[in-house]
Amino acid sequence: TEDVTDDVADGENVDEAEDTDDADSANAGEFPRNETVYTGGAEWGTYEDWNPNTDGEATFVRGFLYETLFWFDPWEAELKPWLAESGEWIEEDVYEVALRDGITWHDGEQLTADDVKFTFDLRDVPGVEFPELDEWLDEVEVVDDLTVRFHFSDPRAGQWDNVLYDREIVPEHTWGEMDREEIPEASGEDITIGSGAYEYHSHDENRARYERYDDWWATEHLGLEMAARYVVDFRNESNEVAMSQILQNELDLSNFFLPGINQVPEFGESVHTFYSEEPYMLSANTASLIPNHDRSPTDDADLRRALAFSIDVDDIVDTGYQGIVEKADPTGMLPLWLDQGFRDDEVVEEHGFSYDPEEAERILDEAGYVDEDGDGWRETPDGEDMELDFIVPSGWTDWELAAEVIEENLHDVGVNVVLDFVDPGQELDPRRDSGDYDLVFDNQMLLQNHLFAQYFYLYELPVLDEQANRDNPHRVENEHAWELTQELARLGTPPTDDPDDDERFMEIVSELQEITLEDMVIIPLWYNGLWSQVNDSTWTNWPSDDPDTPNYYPTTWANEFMLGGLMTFTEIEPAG
Amino acid sequence: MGRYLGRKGLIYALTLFVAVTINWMLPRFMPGDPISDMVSRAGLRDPEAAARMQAYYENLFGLDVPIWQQYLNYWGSLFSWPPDLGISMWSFPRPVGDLVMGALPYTLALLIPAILLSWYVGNKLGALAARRKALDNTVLPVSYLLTATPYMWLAILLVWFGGMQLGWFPSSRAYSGNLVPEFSMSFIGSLALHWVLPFLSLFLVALGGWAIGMRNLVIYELESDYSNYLGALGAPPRLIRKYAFRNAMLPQITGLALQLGVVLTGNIVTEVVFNYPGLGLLLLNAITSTDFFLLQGIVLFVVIGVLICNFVIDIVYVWVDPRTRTGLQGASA
Amino acid sequence: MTDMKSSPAGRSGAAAPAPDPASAAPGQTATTDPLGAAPALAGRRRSEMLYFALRNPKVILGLSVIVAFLLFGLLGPLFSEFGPRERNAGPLGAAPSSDFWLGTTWTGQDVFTQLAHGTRATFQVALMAAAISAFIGMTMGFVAGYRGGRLDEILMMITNIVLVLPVFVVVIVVTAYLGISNTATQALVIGLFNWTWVARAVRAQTLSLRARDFVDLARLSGVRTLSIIRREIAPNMASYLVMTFILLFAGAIVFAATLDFLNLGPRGGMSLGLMLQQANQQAAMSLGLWWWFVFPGAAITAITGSAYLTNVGLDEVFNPKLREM
Amino acid sequence: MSLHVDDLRVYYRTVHGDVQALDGVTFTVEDGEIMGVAGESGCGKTTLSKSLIRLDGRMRHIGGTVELDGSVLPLEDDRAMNRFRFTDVSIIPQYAMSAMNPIRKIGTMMRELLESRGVDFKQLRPELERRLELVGLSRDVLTMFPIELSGGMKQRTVMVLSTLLNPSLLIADEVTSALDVSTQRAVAETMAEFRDREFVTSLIFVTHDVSLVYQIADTIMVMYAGKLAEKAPADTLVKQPRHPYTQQLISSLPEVGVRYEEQQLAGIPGTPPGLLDPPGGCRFRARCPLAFDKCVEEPPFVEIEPGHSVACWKAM
Amino acid sequence: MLTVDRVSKVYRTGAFGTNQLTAVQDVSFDINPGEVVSLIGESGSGKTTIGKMVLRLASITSGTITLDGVDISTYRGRGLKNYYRHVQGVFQDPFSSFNPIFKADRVFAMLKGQYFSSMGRDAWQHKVEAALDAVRLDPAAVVNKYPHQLSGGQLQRLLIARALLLDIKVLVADEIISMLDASTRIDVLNLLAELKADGLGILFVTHDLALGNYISDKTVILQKGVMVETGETTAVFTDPQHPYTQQLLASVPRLDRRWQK
Ligand SMILES: Nc1ncnc2c1ncn2[C@@H]1O[C@H](COP(=O)(O)OP(=O)(O)OP(=O)(O)O)[C@@H](O)[C@H]1O
Ligand SMILES: Nc1ncnc2c1ncn2[C@@H]1O[C@H](COP(=O)(O)OP(=O)(O)OP(=O)(O)O)[C@@H](O)[C@H]1O
Ligand SMILES: [Mg+2]
Ligand SMILES: [Mg+2]
Repeated sequence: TEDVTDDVADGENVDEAEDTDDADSANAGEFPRNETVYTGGAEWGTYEDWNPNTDGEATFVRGFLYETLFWFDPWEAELKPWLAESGEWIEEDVYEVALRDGITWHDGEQLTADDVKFTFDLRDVPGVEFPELDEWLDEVEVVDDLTVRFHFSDPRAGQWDNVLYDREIVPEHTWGEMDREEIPEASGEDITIGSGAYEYHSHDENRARYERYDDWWATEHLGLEMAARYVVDFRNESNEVAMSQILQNELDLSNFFLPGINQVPEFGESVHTFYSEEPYMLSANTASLIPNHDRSPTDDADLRRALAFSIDVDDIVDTGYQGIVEKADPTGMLPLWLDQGFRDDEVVEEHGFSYDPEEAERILDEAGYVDEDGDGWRETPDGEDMELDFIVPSGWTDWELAAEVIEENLHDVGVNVVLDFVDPGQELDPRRDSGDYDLVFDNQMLLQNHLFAQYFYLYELPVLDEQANRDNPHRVENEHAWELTQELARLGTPPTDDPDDDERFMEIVSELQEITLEDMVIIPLWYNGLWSQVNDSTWTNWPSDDPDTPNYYPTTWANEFMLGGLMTFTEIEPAG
Repeated sequence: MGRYLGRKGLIYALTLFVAVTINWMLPRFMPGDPISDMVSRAGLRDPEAAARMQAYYENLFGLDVPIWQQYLNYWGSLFSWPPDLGISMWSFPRPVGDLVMGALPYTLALLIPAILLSWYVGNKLGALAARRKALDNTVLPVSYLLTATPYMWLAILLVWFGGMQLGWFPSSRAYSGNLVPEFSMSFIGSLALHWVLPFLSLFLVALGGWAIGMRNLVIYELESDYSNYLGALGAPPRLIRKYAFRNAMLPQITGLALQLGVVLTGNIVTEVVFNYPGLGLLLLNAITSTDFFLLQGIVLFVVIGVLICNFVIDIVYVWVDPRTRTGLQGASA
Repeated sequence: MTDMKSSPAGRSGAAAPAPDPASAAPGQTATTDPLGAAPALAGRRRSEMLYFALRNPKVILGLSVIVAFLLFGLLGPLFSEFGPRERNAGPLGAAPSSDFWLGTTWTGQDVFTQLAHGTRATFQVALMAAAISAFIGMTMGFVAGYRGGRLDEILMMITNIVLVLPVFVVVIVVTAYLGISNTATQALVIGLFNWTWVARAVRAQTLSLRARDFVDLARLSGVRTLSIIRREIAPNMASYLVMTFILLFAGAIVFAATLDFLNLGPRGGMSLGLMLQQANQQAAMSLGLWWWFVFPGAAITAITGSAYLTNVGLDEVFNPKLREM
Repeated sequence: MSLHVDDLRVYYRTVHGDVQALDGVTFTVEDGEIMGVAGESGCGKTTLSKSLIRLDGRMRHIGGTVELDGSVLPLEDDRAMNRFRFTDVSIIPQYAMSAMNPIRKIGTMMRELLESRGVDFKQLRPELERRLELVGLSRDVLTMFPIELSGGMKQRTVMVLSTLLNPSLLIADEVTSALDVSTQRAVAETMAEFRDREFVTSLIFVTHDVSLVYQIADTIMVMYAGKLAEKAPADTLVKQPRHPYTQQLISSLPEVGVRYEEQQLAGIPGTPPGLLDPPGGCRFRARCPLAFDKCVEEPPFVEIEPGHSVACWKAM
Repeated sequence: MLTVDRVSKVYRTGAFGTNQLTAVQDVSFDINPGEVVSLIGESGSGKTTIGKMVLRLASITSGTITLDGVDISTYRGRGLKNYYRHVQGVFQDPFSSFNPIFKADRVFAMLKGQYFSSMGRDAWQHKVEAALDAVRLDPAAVVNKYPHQLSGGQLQRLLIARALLLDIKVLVADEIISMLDASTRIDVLNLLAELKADGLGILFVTHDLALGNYISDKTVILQKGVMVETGETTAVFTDPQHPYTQQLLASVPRLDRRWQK
């Protein structure tokens, strides 16, 4: 307890100091509109966690304040060097990173291999990000000031790439002073000395403000410059506020979910999305209907298959989302992987599904789900009444709408489903984690660097009482698939230097697709968008599908920021 | 008078006791376990780590001692200085007291002027209406309309009309996004501009109620025995109205205490509509993020605030109404 | 002494029913002494009351609006081919037109249909909640006023405690913890916290009715306490109880709408407050879909306003002093 | 001078029509006279006293005049009447308990009232204190709130205030009804004393208690159903009443000393007529043992001997 | 015979009964069949309180009241109901004694429901008519009327008739004529006197000495809850001993002489 309160106390002091000193630097507390980019949509809590070593840090802690060794470009599906100049597997189980020369921390100290080692050595401290890294990373070796070698007990190349663009490097000279065990508990903004393009300026409940760090290494090394002197990020208060802000040019970049944005008069004038027509947004994750494999009757693949055929996803996309999302591929793969050609068309041809209620009824009839007692609802093959409990987070209007469409669809084929609108945090999460449901929505198949993540999500074992890390909420137990998944994680995304590996990769991916579709593990429905709207009245050159503009993923979401969000800020230009 | 205040004091003390106790009980005895929720949200894979975290939080929030001791500690922490309201989960690890104190000025800035001005203007209007038929025919219907208007609707209309259509006033937050709180003209100007619409929505609805109440009370007082007597002795209407007004004020003062809760309600929804960073919005954030400690802190604060206001009003009442000072029956024959 | 707060001048009815938590409760502050009204009421035949009621423009206007909305809530849904949440019932965000009388929401839901269902739900909740508050408040008031003594002290202490509590905040919190799942629960929660002023007002009335000789006479006839309250005292307060119920109803409407607006209401259904909530949340103002939030708000205002108006009118009917003649 | 009331008619407006509460009364009160007004409940006593000083919202002046000290009172014009109120005609209300503003000190209230009437309160103050003393009150009452006084003290304070400007006519409507016999006596005697000291020129003392009014009144006027029945010097009215109603009324009063075993009294059968639509002719006729054909015509109120007027065909 | 023996009544008022008010102190008298006892005193002297104690409408703080030797405070439920068969009351305000929204003869129906539920319709009708006859009321004039349609005198007589339906031995008459007009009050008084002749004991409560004098056999003078004088009515009125009684008598307005200065 003491430690935390200490930190809090420190935070307070800084808070007060900030009001007097720092504010002056911002031109007497005001941020000139033409020098400031306003963003919003990433912060769901409050700006309290400034610790890059833990999950859930404030927006821009990753990327602006602290930086990673690489970033990931989803268009090309490959890592691009950032703090690192290069990185490669020099042995089967050794990965070597070469740092760029001359990178300094905001306080002027050099960023060296020691800092990298320090950062990764924190992996065994409870509460630090990547809790399982310790299980397969053996040792971090400093070769020289700019060279680090990572020795693996289990070289999971795919998973490692994920760490490389996700883990912020922190300075040893500040964090090293702290007791290691206390590091996860640090949170105040006194720990914001990083290497990035922006420095912490100030924050309050509703917004965080950053000011450009003018000696940023990337200017020299990569010729990148941040046009905006200030970045101010708003907390998620309500869609309504965000909507009016983006329309009134009080926000430059909004990463809120704003259905209807494509219908406002300003759309196409000052307000834009990545695509100027459907689906308007890039895809961020796959929203799926999750059947519970651990409960009857959803443990029956035939039933799951029938459900898949009975859902009219187009209706959800058109009415629930007004066309701002795209229907998902039956494999659940994000467009990025489809573009990479990882979809096995033959498998999908044979085992895929589409909206076809008649087919659904046929499957149900065949599997013995028939309405014997004539109450209009089908019973299970055992003749028991069937009522599927579909938990839906209340207040998430798009999902509520989608659930209602599914309810209608299932009713149409005689399957009785009951919508159970529950509080998202209080009831839904615990029930999903503990498997207390028949059907639930989930969208944790995220935009990441490697397909292994998708299959981790689908097959991770063992199934615990509480599936708290959000993988495998459907509780499928398929040892074979899990082994394939783990093998997949050891392979880099093709093309790599090793054609055998690439071939194996394709084999595994095909097989996993087949298992997944055959067993109908989950029912992928649509891709949730990488919600993003810009107002180009003050800043232009935002990413879009127009060839004249950059095409980075324009988001400020912490987990996706190193997928192009950061690069977006290097490209924008003042309007006029 | 001593007895009167003594009795009031007893009621307040009991109310405080009940409120604090209920407040303490809610997160402990209601369905759902806030700590487990928090742990499960952290998404720990390792059950042991989860257990450690659970223990850590239980210790942090003082839930690892026997229940009676938690209760005593709760009282103890309230009476320590500064009062320790625990730590927020929504804005972990900020102390609840900090958050409440941060939001309080905004709420007060809305509530105090809204309550006092609506009371004052409403009473004046009501008294005027009681006097002139023409005014009565306009003030009364408008007042009924206003008082029947739900706060949130008026707020929405104001946002739409004043904020969006006319664009005269900003329609969300307490100050413009390009400012940092500080003592400067631009900041204060921005505060003032953002304050107008939420203030208006509170002010207008409350205004109607006061005006109607005052009008009716004045009419009632004008028919009272002392008014009749004055009239029979040829006192000018001005004097009679003055007396009636003064007497009618008394129930309106008591009404002020009773209306506190109502205006508070209005304040919550108004803050929600305008995204005004006061206690109401904080309360809703606490609820949506199931931050029980924050919720407790706010409720406690509000309850104590209301109690204090009630007490102040009681004292004012004693001061304006001689009857409370001299005991109830005529003292000496 | 217990009543100091509400009746500083000793006119218990005058200031008692003020603290109607969800509204500014107009007109009640000066509801002239209802006890003055009681004998007056008694002195006339009921038909005469009806005569005045049917001739009082306020009562007529107020009641017609309420009844109109009630009918709208009851019958409106039958005239609509859509469900209240049915998307794509019409074009998206269409302004009122001959096809969609009140326009459509952002997702093409028919505002008319929503309004009809919402009105129905709103009436349901408000009537139930008002009934519950009335029951609790009146029971407390009758018992405290009739029994007197220590029981009275205790009941009034409880009442005063609840009275000082910021009820709405308490209800919000309770609602948040319980997670209101249906209209009945919502009505119950509202009802459970919204009775204090009723208890006080009814108690004050009972106290004075109890002092009437006919109560003693009933006792001398061997009639039991409960029957005395039910058959002797309550009927004499009928007019007052009716007015109380109307005010409770109006208060509950706003109360429920406010809860719904904060998304603390029942899930899945449709209510006027929920319409406002959705309009607000889905940025109807920014999108210029005024019909989405103007109609439900106007409906709430019209119903509560009419309830107040009816109340004032009834006051005039029951209370000859106020009648303009 | 004196008070002349001539054919005064004052009705109440109701939805059912006019209540003819005061239907043509004519009488005179001489300077220095205490006139008692008696009659059954609802006969119009209060209506009469109100008419002379301030009509309430529902009262309508239908006809007739009231002349006080030579000037005709503008009964209908509330503003114009103000000139006469307090200075010329004043009233002691029945509700003395609540006649004073509860939240003003009594002295302050008096000052504000008097100053609003253009009277110099400072100058009047010694006289005020003298009169308070006269009714047995200390000057401290001026610094008290009404609630601090007992009922009797309030009653006396109001008496002093109402008569402070020495009105020529004072109206006292049922001022003693709620009081105990001993207080009743004190109040009644104080009124007589006020007349004797010429604080008031003449006094109309309204009550339903004939025995009480007999104690202090010079003349007594009996009303029945909105009309005058009989007016006579007190002794005459009590000892030799001419109107059958008065006779029966007097003989139905139990007196100390009268016992059932010795002398059984009898009441007047029947009830007075409603005033909404009263019968023509003599209004007492339905209850009158002496009624005859002529009574369907309205009997005039005529003086049968000096100072003694009666409205009865039989008495003429 | 009803005996009131050193009865006192203390009211508790204020918050949690912190204030005490002694309304009646050590009052004793008895009422024999065919006897009228008047209880005379000024406002607040405790007259009504005594009446209420006799009627068990107020509890007795100390002392006892017995009816035919049985302590009435022991009666509960059925016993109390039975007590009311023998002891009944009529109160001051005829208009407040009737529930204004019901017809006046409901007071009879109430008794039928409680005491004569098994009695046939006709027999009951008969009984009511007999009682009305005893108070000299024309059934046609009073049955099926609302209280406001009847005069005060009629109402009070209805109430007496109601009491007569039961087999009463003692009637408590609390200021039953003070609200009536002079012209009708004497008839009610006469009625009481007739009932007394039939053997009824009456506790006649009044503040009006003339009325007490008119019908009572014994008189109790109360001052602030204390009995200051009691005795045969003729004796008390012709030769009052206590100064308070003397003062009261001197203040009564009379038609045969004016107040002496
Ligand atoms: N405001 C009113 N509206 C209608 N009728 C009224 C009103 N006030 C009095 N009356 C009627 O006028 C008649 C005379 O009333 P008034 O008060 O003058 O009688 P009163 O002699 O003073 O009776 P009491 O002795 O009961 O005071 C009565 O029949 C009464 O019903
Ligand atoms: N319920 C009660 N609670 C407290 N005090 C009471 C109560 N009833 C009467 N008293 C007090 O007891 C005293 C005697 O009252 P009671 O009614 O017996 O007097 P009373 O002689 O009947 O007077 P009145 O002539 O006015 O009817 C009074 O001081 C009164 O205030
Ligand atoms: Mg009168
Ligand atoms: Mg009494």
